[in-house]
Parts: sequence; structure tokens; C-alpha cells
Amino acid sequence: MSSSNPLVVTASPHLSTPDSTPRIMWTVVASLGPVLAAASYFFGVSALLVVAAATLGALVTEFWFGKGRTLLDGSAMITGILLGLTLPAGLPIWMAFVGGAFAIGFGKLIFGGLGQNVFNPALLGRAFLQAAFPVALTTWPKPGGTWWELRGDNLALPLMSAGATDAITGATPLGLMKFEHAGTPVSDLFFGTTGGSLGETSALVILLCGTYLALKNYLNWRIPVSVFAAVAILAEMLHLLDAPRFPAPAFMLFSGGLVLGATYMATDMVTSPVTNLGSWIFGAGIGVLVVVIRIWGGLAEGVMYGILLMNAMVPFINRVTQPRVFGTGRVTGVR
Amino acid sequence: MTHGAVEPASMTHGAPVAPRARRPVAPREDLLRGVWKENPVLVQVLGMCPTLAVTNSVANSIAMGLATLFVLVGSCVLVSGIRRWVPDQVRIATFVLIIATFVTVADMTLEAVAPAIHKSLGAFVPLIVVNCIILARAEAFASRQSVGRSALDALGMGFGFILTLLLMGTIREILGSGTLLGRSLFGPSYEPWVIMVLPPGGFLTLGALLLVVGWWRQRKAGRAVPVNEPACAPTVGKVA
Amino acid sequence: MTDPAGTGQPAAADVRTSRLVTTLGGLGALAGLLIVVVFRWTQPSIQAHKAEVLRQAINEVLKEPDSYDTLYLVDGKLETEPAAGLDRTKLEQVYLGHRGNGGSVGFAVAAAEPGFQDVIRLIFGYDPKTGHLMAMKVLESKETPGLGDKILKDSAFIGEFEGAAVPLNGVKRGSGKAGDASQVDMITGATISSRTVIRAINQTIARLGPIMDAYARNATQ
Amino acid sequence: MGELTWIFVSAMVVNNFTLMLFLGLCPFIGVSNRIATALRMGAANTFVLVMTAVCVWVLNTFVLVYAPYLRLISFIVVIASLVQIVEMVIKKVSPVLFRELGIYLPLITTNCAILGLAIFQTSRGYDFLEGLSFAVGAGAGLTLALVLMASIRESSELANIPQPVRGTALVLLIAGSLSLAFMGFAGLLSSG
Amino acid sequence: MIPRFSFRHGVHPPDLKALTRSAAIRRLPYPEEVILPLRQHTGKPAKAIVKPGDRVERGDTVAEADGWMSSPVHASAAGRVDAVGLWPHPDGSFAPAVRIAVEPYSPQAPRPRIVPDWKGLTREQLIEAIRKAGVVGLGGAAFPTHVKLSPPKDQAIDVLIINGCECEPYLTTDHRTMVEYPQRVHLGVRIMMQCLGVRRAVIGIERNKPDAIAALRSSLPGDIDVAVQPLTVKYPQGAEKMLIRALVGREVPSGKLPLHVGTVVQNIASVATIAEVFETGLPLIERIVTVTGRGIRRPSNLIVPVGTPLRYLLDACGGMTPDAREVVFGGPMMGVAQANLDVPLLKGTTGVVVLTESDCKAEESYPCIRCGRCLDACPVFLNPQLLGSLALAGRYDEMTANHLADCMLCGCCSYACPSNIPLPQLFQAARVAIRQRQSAA
Repeated sequence: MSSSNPLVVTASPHLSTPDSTPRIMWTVVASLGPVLAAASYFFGVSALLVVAAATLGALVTEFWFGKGRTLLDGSAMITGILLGLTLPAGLPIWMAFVGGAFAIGFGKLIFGGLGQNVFNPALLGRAFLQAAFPVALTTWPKPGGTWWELRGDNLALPLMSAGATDAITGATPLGLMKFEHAGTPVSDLFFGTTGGSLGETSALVILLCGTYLALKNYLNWRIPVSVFAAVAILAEMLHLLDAPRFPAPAFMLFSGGLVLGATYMATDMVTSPVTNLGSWIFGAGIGVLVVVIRIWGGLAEGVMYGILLMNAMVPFINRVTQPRVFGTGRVTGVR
Repeated sequence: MTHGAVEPASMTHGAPVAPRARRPVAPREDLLRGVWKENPVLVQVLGMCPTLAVTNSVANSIAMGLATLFVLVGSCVLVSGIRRWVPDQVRIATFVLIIATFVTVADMTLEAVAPAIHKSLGAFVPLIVVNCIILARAEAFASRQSVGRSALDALGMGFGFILTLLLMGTIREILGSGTLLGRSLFGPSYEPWVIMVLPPGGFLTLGALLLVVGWWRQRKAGRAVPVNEPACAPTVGKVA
Repeated sequence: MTDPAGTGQPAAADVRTSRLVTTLGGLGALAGLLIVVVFRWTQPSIQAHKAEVLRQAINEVLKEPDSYDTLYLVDGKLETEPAAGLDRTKLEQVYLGHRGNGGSVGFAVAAAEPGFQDVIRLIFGYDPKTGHLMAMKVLESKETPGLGDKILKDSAFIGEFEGAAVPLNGVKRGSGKAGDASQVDMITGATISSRTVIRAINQTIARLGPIMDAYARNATQ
Repeated sequence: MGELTWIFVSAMVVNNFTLMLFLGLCPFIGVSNRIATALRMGAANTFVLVMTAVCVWVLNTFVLVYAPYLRLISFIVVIASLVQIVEMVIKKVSPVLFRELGIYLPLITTNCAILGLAIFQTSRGYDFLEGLSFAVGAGAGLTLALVLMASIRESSELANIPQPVRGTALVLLIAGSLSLAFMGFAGLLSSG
Repeated sequence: MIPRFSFRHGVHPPDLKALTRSAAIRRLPYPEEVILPLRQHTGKPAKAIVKPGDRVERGDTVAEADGWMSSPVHASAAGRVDAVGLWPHPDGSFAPAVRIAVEPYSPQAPRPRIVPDWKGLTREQLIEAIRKAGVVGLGGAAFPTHVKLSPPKDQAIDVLIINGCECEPYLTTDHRTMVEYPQRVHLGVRIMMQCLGVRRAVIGIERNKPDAIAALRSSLPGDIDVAVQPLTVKYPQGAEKMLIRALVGREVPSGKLPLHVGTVVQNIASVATIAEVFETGLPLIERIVTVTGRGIRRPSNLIVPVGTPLRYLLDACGGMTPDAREVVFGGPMMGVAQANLDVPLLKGTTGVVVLTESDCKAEESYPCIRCGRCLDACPVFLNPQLLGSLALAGRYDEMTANHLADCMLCGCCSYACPSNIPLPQLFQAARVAIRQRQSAA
């Protein structure tokens, strides 16, 4: 054998799944392409500006404070894009940038980077923005218009407010339901012709992309399924109780960020339980919190907080849902 | 009221015990110790509750800082003054009594003099009673040292506390309202970061400050320094 | 230690106990004295300030009356002088404003309701003769700065309550029918806070309105 | 009834003592590194909170109407004695429980959550049942925050936390995130 | 839901057996020397009874068993003892070995019948004969077979399980044995049943070996209760506990042995070897190995003498390709990579896999992203994610509390890990550290 090609000695197993962490991450990034395209179809260039700014904020922070090559694993990219998708189209892009930076800095790097964080960084960034700039974050431009038209004051100077804009804004379907008891046709929700954040408009596109990821086992299908099931069951029970007061399950499922949240945010591997039983509990918990916040809370939308709160529960869930080790507990066939 | 079980041992990793007067300590050292080297909040991690709760504006920070300074100095001087007459068993009880008295006085005075600020500080003025800084200094320093040294130490600690509150208040008011002491800094179109005046903003600001302090100390030491573990809990272990 | 009966101890303990008691007692007495002195000294200005705040609020919501009376709610009736033995501070109070010519201008009523973050306290002026509100002022709220706290700061919103007919009906800004006096335009983005204000007023009117109406009728008769 | 539920929910999550009002931070920072400890601390706190609510109601109703200036002093004395009595009772009744809780009980005396409860209960004029509901809600909220923080800290012990963040800074930053998440409960049960 | 004829969790690595699946077993010429390590089995190493210069015939004992949990070693070729001393061992260490310079041009004729005929022997005599023949488990762990066949008296055994899964990718040793020597397998089963006194035997074979299933089924003896059961293709189907679970639905309690649930598990190669030993009268001196992988020019299934140097074996298969990177003893999932080509083949070596650069997993590992795939993979339901983190933090006591002892080091977790974290290695290191601490205490 030639000396230029020495043998290597590694620990077993010597085979490994073709999936690698960067591959999973970048596949998720790619699967967000259609969602992004849909967002830009509805909200024009503003959608791309906002997402790009959030992503840039995330990447710059990861590069600056992170350790060298961690940009390549793609996780900061996902955080940035997902954060961007939860924002309204008319947001000043400096806010999106700040959100991305916060998401990575305080959501991820302080815990030691990839894999160590407790809260979904994108949602933490979103919650930060929501708390910091409540007005800007609840100004929802209506979809439509020409592609090049800005949907609000995207280009406001850093630290300055959006100022007076002439963009046509409208309430989200959930806002309409909560504050004016006005419904929105479910077909509009499904195809995306309603007001709302960039990524929450078209349930159809998100579900398709999510199914693709689930088939590749890049997301844990149990989580979205249990979220949807919990929301549907609870909503149906309430709807049967008092139909005029509580909206129908279909509306609850397809309005707001539920589809995006359940598919892309709740399934973030780092911040969801590692056990399958835990995943069911986690998803069901999110579903219940979403319904509780939407119906009895002061906010129209509860997906973000539902997921963040359950993120906080994850270490606890992991602890109590440890699998029963083979050959312990109730044992079959002992003689 | 005295609790015998949790006695001295817990003190070792609590608030730094004042050095027994082996060599004469310069008054300057007594005074400056609390400002930076043993800053009650940033280094000893005491008195978190007011540091987080009332620092959403500079005015509130100053008022809270002054009230605490008043109680701190008053209590420490008195504690030091009567330390020879107070039996050990009722030591803590008398401390608490003294502190509560001073706090009541401060509370009423503030309400009479500056009702607006008193209202915005709310329940946190009476809560000075349970501010660990005061008990920690009374117990760790004033009950063993002369009146003069106790006064200097209390002043230093109080100033350190005020400085930290002021730092927090400044950051939070500038970012959160775009103002400093109520005066607008950036003009009308500034977008305030509302979160900074909300509870999460308090946690995040102090967390970030401690992070910077940790980073700075690490850099200065050039190696890993012992983590600044919270000192509050072990210290108050002595109290009851 | 060598004394099993502990006969050596009690004497010492006695001394100590007495000392403990005197120390604590003495300090307690001193503390009490100090507090009472400060209390005596500060109380007048604190009370004066409170009264002033209340007076200003009543002036504002009753449009500067020349004087006002404090009425106490006793057994579903308003009385100027509750029977002796009742603790006035525990009774619900409303304030009746008067013009110089002796005519009443309306009642100032306090209301409270849980809002977005915590309880919102407010006071409003109500004219039983017309069944309309005179004005509304939020006294205390912890609503989100920049959003919910517009109920204190947004003059357009506060202005909505002047002359509004009860029960109020909150609508989205710009979407109400013209000429409906009961409509109040809610603050965009602070719907919960706006609604809390409206609900607080509506519920208080529903509870106290008839009582105030009755009192006003009796007074004019 | 609705009022009592609201008081409970408000004290537990909407205005969570620890995460929204910064009360009870000492145990939150000091004894939140193990779930088991956090649970016990939470239970002990809840117990003392409830006892305090009862005592404060008694004080407010029968004593402080005559001497309002003694409010603070009487509260702190009552709380301190209460903790002492609870400690002695537990020691007598269940030595096992005492061993488990013993070291935490003294800590509770200077826990601002207890005094805070007393002060809020007074300034809001809660009656007996409302005070009880408030205390139970506050206790549940404290326990929830403690357990969440403890479980997060337990898991982050295994994480590769950067050196300057370790210790109190990390606890505060996690608390900030938790506090952000708890903002989702804003307005719960009050939207009508 | 408990799957029938399988177990829960596990992984599905590519089986890669096509390289040698249909290559008939062939015999190699004798190498110039054979190296016989004294430690080729679980338990105490054997004691050498030859010295340099001694001449040995094929089948002569060169080392005697040292106690019950031990096994003798026999000369696998006729020749002269060259040295008795340290030599590179496939486990990476240097270990005592007997080196025999093989006599060139020797007919390699064995001494007649060293092992007696099995017919008419009592149970005890059979086990003694097996022990003397140096038979150990040929599935990899090399557990002395006579120990396994002598369960404690109070432990009733009711079923003998034969492991024909060969779930490791690449390897076809057992597969070819079943296809080419079905009669030998059945004879081995018969002898073992007699040793154990059981009336029932089940042969478990993964479904990806239909020809082996057919061959064994068509030759089933009519007079004893032997069944051939096809099993789901999944790694590690061949692990004892998984196999028992799949075939008879019993769960071996944590920390217990298969015999505690009334079973004894034997590898198919061991079964065939027992038959061969009694047929030929020779002790265990040669075995069948698969030499395979994309890094070898002529992948083959071979009968080779125990102790054949690896270098000779590779050369006999056409040598390694230029892009060969790693040589593994055993299968790719649990096998041990070799740093030295002078190591000899052991009794327990099931195969030699030569991996190329493109086969080797990436060397770079990423932080754990808590995807939970390792939990879904672990056949014994451990939480490898937690165990791995604890290992990295050096918190070994908590690892013990989290059932580190139940880990079989099967490698499923690491196979499934997208971040490429060497979990079995961490667990192994933790075990060593715990053992050291215990022995220090």
C-alpha cells in the first residue's frame, strides 16, 4: 500500500447516515424558498427586503460573536429567514435587522451556539420586536398592489419610527375575529389572500413544504400533527358550546401563524423535546396555549407565545418522558 | 427570631466579610470598596429586586437610590452605634426593626415630598426592608466596626448601588423612551424600544451588564475567573 | 456542662432574657416614637396631596364645577351623611358637582376593571339628566407604553367620551355609523385597553346609574 | 367567582411575581439549579404566602385601621415570626420534611415576595377570599417560574456556555426570555 | 405497538452485501506464518504450553485454557514455533501470542481425530469435547461456547435460538455458511440441543437472505423441533436481546442474561463449527471470513486458518485499491479499525471490510442539535443524547443512573446522528473511567 495514503483509525460505527446537520439545515433553508416566493407574491418587494434584513442581522451577529465557521451550518440562516417571515411587510428594515441580531445574540450565542439554546431564536427575536415596537409590529399591510411598491415605511432611518405612511393597512383575520367578531372565509386563509405577517398568509404552500421535510424526516411530524389536533379538538369543543362566540376549528387552524409556527418553529429540533412522547405533549401544549391565548387572552395571536412557553417546558418534558429502558420496568416473559 | 442553625459557615461565599482590622484600613478604601470592587449589584449580586423593578427611568433610579442610601447609612450607623449593647440572640431582630423603621420614615417622607415619584415606585419603597444589601452590610460590617467606618462603608455601598441603578436607568430610559430625565434626545420621530421599560427589558439589561462585567473581569484576569455566583441567598440565610 | 441540673444556667438565662426584652422593647419604643413623629409630620401634606389629586380629577371630569359633595353608597342608596358606626373609608363614594346657582352638574364616579396588564382605574363624569357622559380620566394603569397607555394620552380617544351616550359601544376607528352618540372609536392596536375603559364605564353605569338617577330626581323634587 | 379566578390567574402568570414584578428574585437566582429543590422551595413559599395572606388580613382588619403607620413594621415582624413558627411546627410534626425544607425556611423571611404580597394585598384592599386567591396564585406563579428556571438551568449545565455569561448573567438573561414569553399571557381573562 | 418478528427502534444502514453475497466460499493457500494470540475469547487468556523451536502439527494445542472462563488455542498450521511473545492484537494493543513459521510444502495433514465422535457421548462429555476443541462464539464476542452450553442447574432453558441474522452490512460469512452447509448447521443445532437438553430450536434469519432461508428449510430434519423464522431486515436484529425479543417475545431484564428468560443464543457460524469439529475431529483452527468493501480488489468469502496475518489475507484478495482508507475487523457498525496490517485474524473475526475514502464517514462533527434521532435508533431505549452530554461534562455517576450499563455499543445512535458525534466511543470511555474509579476506591 502506498505511504501517501495512510490508513485512518476511527471509532465504530464506520458507517453513518447520509444526513448531516448542515445538510438538514440547508434543506430547511431551501424548503423555505416557496414560502418566501409566496410571501413576495403577496407583499412584493417589501417581503424580500424585510426577510433579507432579518437574515443579515442574524448572519452578521453569528459571524461577529460566533466561533468562526458556524455560519456554514446554515442554522443562523434559518433563524433569519423564519424571523423575517413572522414580520409584517411594512416593517422598517432596521427593526428586522435588530430582531435578527437579538435572535442570534440573546437567543442562541449566550447559550453557547448551535444546539444549546432553550428558546427558538427566531421567535425570541420576534417576541423581542413585538415588545419593543408594538405599534410597528401590529401594522399589517394588505396583500396585493404592484410588486415594486413598498408596503409601508421599510426604509425608515435606523432608530426612527415608520412615520406617516399611506400604505393601506388592514386587520389580520384573527384581529377581525377577536375584536370585531368578523370572520374570514377559510379559502382565503388557505390560499393566502389575507392580511398578516409575511409567512402566515398561505397555509397551502407551508403545508406542502412541511410535508416534504417530514417525508425526509427533517422535521418531527408528531409536533405539527399534535398542535393541529389539539387546536382542532379544543376549538371544536368550544364551537359546539357557543358557536357565535367561538370560531370554528377550520378558522382557528388556518388563521394567523399557526401553520407556519407548527410546521417550522415548533419543530426546531434544538428547542423541541427529544423523546416522541415528549413531542406529543409539547405539540398538544402549544395547541392548548394557542387556543387559550387567542380566546381568553389579550392578544389576537398566541402561536409565538405558545411555542416560547412550551420551549421553556422542554427541559422538564425531556426529563419526565425518558423512555423505559429495555428490560426494565414491566418485563415480559421472565421465568 | 434568631435562628441558630444557619450560622457563620454560609458567610464565606456570601458577601465579602470586611477584613478584620489587622492593618489600619484607609478611610478611602472603606468608601470606595462598594463603588466598584465590591459593587453590591454588579459584583456581589445583591439587591436585584429594586435594580430591576424601578430602573425604567433615571428619575426613579435616583429616588430609589437615595432612599436606599438613606436607609443604608442610617441603619448601619445605628447598628454600629449600639452594637455593644445588643445581645447576639436578638441581633438580627434589632437590625430588622431598625431597618423597617428607617424604611417607614423614608416611605412617608417620600410620599409627602415627592408624591409622583412615590407613586411610580409603588410597593418598592417599603420593599427596601428586604433589600439584601442593607442586611448584608449591617450584619457583615456595621455590627463589627466603628461608627465612622460603618458610615463610610454604607456610603460607599450606597453610592455603588446608586451608580448601578443610574446606569440601568440611563440605558433603559434612553432606549426605552428616547429621553434622559424626561428630556427628549432624538427628536419626535425616534422610535422608543418599549421593551426596555417593561419587565423583560430589566432582566435583559442587567443580564447584559453582568455579561459585560464578566467579560471585562475575564479579560483583565487573562484567565477564567470564578463565576460570580449569587451571594444573596446564602447571606440571607443568616438572617432569620 | 458538668452541672447536670443546669442550676448554674437559669440565673444567667434570666439576666439574658431580661436584657433581650429590654433591648428589643427599648428599641421598639424608640422606633415607634420615631415613626409616630414622622407620621404626624408627613400626614397632613400626604392627605392634602391626595385630596388635591382627587379634586383635580373631579374638576376635570365634571367640567370645573363650583363645588362638589361626597356621597356614600349605603344599601343601594346614596347618602351625604352615612349613619354613625359605618366606616366611611370603606363605602363606595361618588361625587356630585354643583354650579354656583345651586343646580347639580353631574356625578363623578370611579371605576376599575382588569385591563391588558393589570387593573385600570378611572373616573368619569355622568349627567343623569341627559344620560350622557361628561368626560373620562384614567387614574391608574400599567398598560403597554406606546400602545395601551394611549388611553391616558390619546386626546382623540379621551375626547370621544365627552357627551357620549351610555351604554357606550366601542367601534373600530372610522367604521361607525355617523351620528350615533353612543359610539366610541377605539384606539388602533390597543383594542383591549380601549374596551376595558368602555366596559368599566358601562358596568359602573349599569350598577350605579339607576341609583344616581333616583338621587338626582329626589334632589330636584 | 370570576373575580377570584382573575386574581389567581393574574398573580400566577399575567403579573407573575418573579418574572413580571421582580419579587422573590433571591430564591429564583439562588436555589433554582435543581428541579427538586425548586419544587420544595416553591411549595414552602406557597405555604408561607398563604399563611401570610391570612395574617395580613387579620392585621389589616383589626389592627392597622387604628395605626396605619405601623404597617411595615408589623408586616415584617409577623412574617418573621410566622416563618419561625412554621419552622418549629414542621420540625415537631415531620422531621423528614424539616430536613428537606429546613434550610429554605429562613430564606423565605427576607424573600421580597412575601412582603410584596402583604403590601399589594393591603393596597388593593383584597378581602379574605381574594387575599387567599392572590396568595395561592402568587405561590403557584413562583413555583412555576422556579421550576422552569431550574429545569432550564439543569439542561444548560450540559451546554457549552461562554465563560462571561455563566452564573447570574445567564440566569437573568434566561429570566428575560421567560419574561418575554410570559407577556403572551397579557390580558388573560380580562378581554371579556 | 410491539412489532412481530422484530424489535422497536434500530436503524436501516445500506446492506452492501452484494459484493460477496454470491461468492462461493473458497480456500486460500497457507500463509508463511500464523500468529495465535492467547486472548481470542472473552475471559482469561490461555496459557502457552509451547516454546520457541517446538514443532507443532495442525490441531496441536499451543495454549491451554486458564480456568473455566477460558478457552484453549490450537495450532492452525503445521510448523515450528518461532516466538512466544508480544504481537500486535486486533484490539489495538500488543498481546502475548504464539507465532508459528508454517512449514513450506507440508501436506498439512492433521493428527487423526483429536475430537471424539459425538454419537453416544453424554451431555457432559459433549461439553467437555467442545471446551477442549477451543470452540468460542464466532459472531464476534467470542464467548466460550462451553460456558454458554452449561447454564446453572436451577435455570431451566426451553428454547435454543440460532442467530442467522448477520445484520451487519457487508458481511456474508453466515449467509454463505447457511447456503453452502445447511446440513452442517442442522447437525450443529442437534448437538447443541442435546447439550442443553431443550426440545425446541428457532433459527432467525433476516429476510434479505431468501436463499439461506430456503436452503435451511429444505433440509430441516424431521425428528427434532427446529423452525426457521424469517425476520425484518433491521440493525441490530442480531443482537441477542433483540433477537430473543423478535423470536420468542421475551424481554431480557436489564443486567440479566438470555438464560434468565430460558433461552440460549448461538451464532450460526458457531453452530456450523461445532458440527464441523465433530465431523472432522479437528479443533477450531480455521474459520470462514468475508473480505469485502470497495477498497479491496477481489471481495471474497474465504476459509482461512485462525492466525492468518491480515496483510496476507488482503494480498490474497488482490490487494487494496489506491483509495482505500480504513480496514475494519468485523462489520462496519461494531468492528474495530486496524492501524497495523500485521495483526492476525482471530477466531471471532467475522470479516474484514476495507472502506474507501468515499465510504468513510465525515470526520468533522457538529454540535448536538437534539434532533432525537439517537433516541429513535437506540434498540434498548436509552437516551444517547443525554448520555453523550453527560459524558462530555464528565458526569459519570449520572450516566450510570441513566442506564449506561445497558448500552450494547451497537452504534445505532452514532449511525443515526446527523452531527456525527462519536457516542459509543464516549460511552466506552465513560465505562472505562467508571471502572477505574471503582477499582481505585
